[in-house]
Amino acid sequence: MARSAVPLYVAVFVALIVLTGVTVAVSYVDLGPASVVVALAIACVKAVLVLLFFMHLRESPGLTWVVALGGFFWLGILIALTMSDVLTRGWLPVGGP
Amino acid sequence: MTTAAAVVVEQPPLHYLNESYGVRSWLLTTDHKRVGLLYLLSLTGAFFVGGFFAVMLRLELLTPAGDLLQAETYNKFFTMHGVIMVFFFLIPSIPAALGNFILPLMIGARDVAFPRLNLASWYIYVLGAAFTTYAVVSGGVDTGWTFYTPYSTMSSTTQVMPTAIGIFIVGFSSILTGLNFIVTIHRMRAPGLTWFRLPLFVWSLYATSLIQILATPVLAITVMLLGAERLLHVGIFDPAIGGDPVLFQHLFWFYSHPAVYIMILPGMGVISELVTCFSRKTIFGYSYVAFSSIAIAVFGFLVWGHHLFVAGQSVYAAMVFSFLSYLVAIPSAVKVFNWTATLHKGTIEFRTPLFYALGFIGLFTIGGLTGLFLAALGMDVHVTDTYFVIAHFHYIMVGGMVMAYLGGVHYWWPKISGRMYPENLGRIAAFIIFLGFNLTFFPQFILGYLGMPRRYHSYPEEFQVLNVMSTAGASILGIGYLLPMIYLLWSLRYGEPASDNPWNATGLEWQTPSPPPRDNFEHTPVVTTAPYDYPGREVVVD
Amino acid sequence: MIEARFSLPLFPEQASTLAPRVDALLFFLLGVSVFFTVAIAGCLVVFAVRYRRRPGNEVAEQVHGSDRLEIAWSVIPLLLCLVMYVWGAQLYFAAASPPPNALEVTSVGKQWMWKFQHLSGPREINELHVPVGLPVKLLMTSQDVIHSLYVPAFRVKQDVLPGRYTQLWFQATRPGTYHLFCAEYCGTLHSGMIGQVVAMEPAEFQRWLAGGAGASPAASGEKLFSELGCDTCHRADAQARCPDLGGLLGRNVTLANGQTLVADEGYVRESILDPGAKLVAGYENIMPTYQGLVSEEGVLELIAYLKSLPERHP
Amino acid sequence: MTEHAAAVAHQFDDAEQQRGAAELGMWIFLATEVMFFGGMFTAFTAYRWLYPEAFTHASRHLDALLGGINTVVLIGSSLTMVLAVHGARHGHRRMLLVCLALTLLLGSVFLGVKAIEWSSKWEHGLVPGLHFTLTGADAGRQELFFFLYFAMTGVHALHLVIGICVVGVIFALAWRGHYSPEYHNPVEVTGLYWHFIDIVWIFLLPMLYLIGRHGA
Repeated sequence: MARSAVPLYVAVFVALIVLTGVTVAVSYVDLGPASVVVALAIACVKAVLVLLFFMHLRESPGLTWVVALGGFFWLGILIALTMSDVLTRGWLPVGGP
Repeated sequence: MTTAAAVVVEQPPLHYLNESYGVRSWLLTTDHKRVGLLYLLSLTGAFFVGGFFAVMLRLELLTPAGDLLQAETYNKFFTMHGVIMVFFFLIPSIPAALGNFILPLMIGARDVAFPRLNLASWYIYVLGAAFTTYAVVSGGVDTGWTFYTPYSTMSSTTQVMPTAIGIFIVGFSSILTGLNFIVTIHRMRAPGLTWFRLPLFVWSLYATSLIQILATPVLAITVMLLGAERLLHVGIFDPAIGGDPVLFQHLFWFYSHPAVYIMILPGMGVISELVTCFSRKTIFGYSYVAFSSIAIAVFGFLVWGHHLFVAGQSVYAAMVFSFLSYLVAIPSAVKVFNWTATLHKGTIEFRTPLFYALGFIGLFTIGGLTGLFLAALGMDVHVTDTYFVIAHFHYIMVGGMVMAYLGGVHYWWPKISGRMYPENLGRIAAFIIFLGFNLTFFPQFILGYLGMPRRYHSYPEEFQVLNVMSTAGASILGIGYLLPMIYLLWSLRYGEPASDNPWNATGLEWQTPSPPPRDNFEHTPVVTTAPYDYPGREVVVD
Repeated sequence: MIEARFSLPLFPEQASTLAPRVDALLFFLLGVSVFFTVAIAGCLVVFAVRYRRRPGNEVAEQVHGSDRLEIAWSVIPLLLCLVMYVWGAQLYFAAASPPPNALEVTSVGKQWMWKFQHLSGPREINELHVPVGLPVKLLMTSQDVIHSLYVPAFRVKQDVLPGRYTQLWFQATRPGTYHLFCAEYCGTLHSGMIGQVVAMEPAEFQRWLAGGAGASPAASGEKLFSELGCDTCHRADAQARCPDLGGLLGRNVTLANGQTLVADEGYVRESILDPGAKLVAGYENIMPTYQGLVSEEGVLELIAYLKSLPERHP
Repeated sequence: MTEHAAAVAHQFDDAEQQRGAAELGMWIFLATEVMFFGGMFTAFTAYRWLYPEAFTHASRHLDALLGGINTVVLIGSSLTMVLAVHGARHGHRRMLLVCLALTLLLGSVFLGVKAIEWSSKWEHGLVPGLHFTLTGADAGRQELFFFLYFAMTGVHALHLVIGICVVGVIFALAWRGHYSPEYHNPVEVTGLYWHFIDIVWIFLLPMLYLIGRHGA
């Protein structure tokens, strides 16, 4: 039981290294606008791996999940509502046609 | 609620105030009660320094011409009034002083979860205050407490850096207090004290702490970026390289709007305690009052853009923010209705804390309703950046928060000091404050709608009569604030000794001696009943 | 003088088409507020007196709450709030959409003065003359920090930002002289950054315009256009290395990265100061930046000149 | 209160309550850290949207190879950290000490590589405000990118410095045998903090180094 966690940690480490390789390799391919999505998706997967296994979120009580997700959720609020301004500023041209 | 009543007679009884003496025993204390008092002391200092600047501002505004202070001095004074009152008085006031003292008592704990961190928070506060004091005495700062770029980074020649550092530092004090309280409320409750048996003050402190931990870091990083920009003469808010000053306002208000709820939510919690205690009634709609605190904390994060309706924000974002702003009004209204309903069919005792509570409800109602004016887009265009806004937020901050703070200080004074304050003087002071407050700030609503912009050192002559009224009110208000300060100090020596539960209130804090012993309770209390379990016929209304 | 000193106005003048509409919303909001304030304060006083502790009323009746009441006093305020929201948003959108025929005035704010320029030539400082009965649009920018142009009698206010254009429009309804304030704190003499708006009958305004000296901004812009050498590249002939600018304002432009946008004043300003930022499709990034070579007023004059150019069809 | 075990502070009833409080406290602290970095991430998102070309150009001045190497180093340090926690949990003192030492080493390597990168930015005149020599049409916007680059990597490195100091203290205490399978909260919460630093870097790598690599 005690020993069984070590291979898991090593496996997660290998997965993280592989994903790092993938994200670097993919960045040299022109995917157009999708490249941002792919890069961030890979980063999210890596972050989730670290959270679940290295930070033991997998075995943590529900409250810890709430706190961990809460942090990212609030960051989402900050980015989303700020971008609601930045993205729509040009919709009503200043000066008008 | 019950505690195991083990009567131990000691002569004289040892409590947190006399268990040890000397400066060291205070400066190195980890007792949440003593840390609370350290805060109480520093906050009172900040309040009177901030108040001094307010008095000078009002005196200057007696006449339309800027003849008492120079424009530069006036600008520094309103900036320092704002910075000191917001960051060094309002934000820490109820949570760090009263909350620190009462929270562990209320939940039957021996201390907060991290007592040393708690003391560290106070030292961080003092360090932040030291930087800000340095800024004040070394020439002052004139950017307004909002630090809008590029004025604060490229134009102002005053002490922006030390002030920014002070605010950066004091933010961590606030974060650590919030962190401490959340962990304390989650992990340190007495046996049987379930979430729905918690006093509403605890709920409101919990909601406050949520905002403190999630909003304050954004202020910290924003102030840091601002400082770097000022230092390097180039930065991300600098229009010369394509930076966007409106982005600074987004980041700033992402903290500073929720910060308004940091200030008012604990006040609301205090009012729930006062209204129930002095009408000897259970709270009307416990779960609605409790959850409205959480709702205010969460929705409070979604509305900051209503400070930017004329700032060059997109019209569409403004519409979203306006809509969300109306949503946050509802839980506040629900609280007011529930407090009012609580008084119905109570048995109301007119003690000083209740005077403050009634004052709070009335003034908060006016403050809240005028918030609806500001959330209405087309209306906000006219009244934003005028005295209407000044009046609105002083009704919330001073008419609301400071009233609740003073109400709470009086209510828990017997527990804190072991002495009663003089009741009649207390009532008179509460009445003077209510009167002075309204005379100071009500005329400012009219001034604002007439179009008098805020932060004006001189103003057109037709605004003078209303300004004179406001200044007259301020002088009454000032006397009102000095009174409690004097008689509370007086009561420390000459006040009647307080019993353990002078108000016959429910709540664990009243079931331990006044003042409480170092570890709060002789034996850890076990809770078996709902809060506000006052006697009386139970009536069920569907 | 004595009279002015002791006058006590309680309501601002209504001098624009927007003003009565904002005031109507004010009265609705006031009505709702007074109702709730009186209701709550009334309840507080009545309850406090009626249920005061006295012999015969020493024990309260314990009521734990009522879901019906809670729903009622959540939903009714919410509905009222929605009315306020829609009403306010309508006014705001109207205030943000100037009519196409609006008379254009450009404005540059700086510490601590307001500069205005009419399209037909006259320049003013801290004073703005406008005709009654015609929509007027201000295209504004700041030379240093953020300012905010505020005319209480018109119920309009808009921040003026460095590095960007913002706009504001109004239609004055009554001749007179009205306060013009800077509403965004901008430094030492913020409260001195004031002036007046003079609304005049159209005929009188025309006379005032005619009496004003100075070249029109379009003419100054044309001069600047050749002084800066813009016309060596931006020409209407086939060998031109740069886009023809006739009729550019308001046109759809396709950029090199495939995006399209409507060419507004902000776009033109950006393209002068940072030409590579939004390159037009089919052209090389060869234009140098004019950052530091042309003032904000100069940029506004160039824009006025471009607006005066006819659209040329090859 | 004498029944409390020596390692349990007076305000807690038992070790379990103490452990729960410590872990919850650290997670909450990390949530505040998310928001602290979040301010910069928001600014980055906004400007990345406003000036995509300039950000692509500026990003090409960064060394993706060094960024990649540093990512591997930091992920490696996360592995050694989690193994140290594993050692503490199960009372393997040697494993705890060796892994903490490796974590310290890898953290320092990361900072060393970072220092090399920063000094090369200085040499190339890419430090906003102090030594910025880029010219050309979008130089201003690129300066914006580098301001954010230094702010983000700088604050990240500061966190790592603090992390290294804390791990150093933990190492010293572990050396003296302070920790046991029953009491090793400081090791656990330090681990959480360390992994958080790793997560921040996981996002910084693609955002700063990898945008628009293609066609470079």
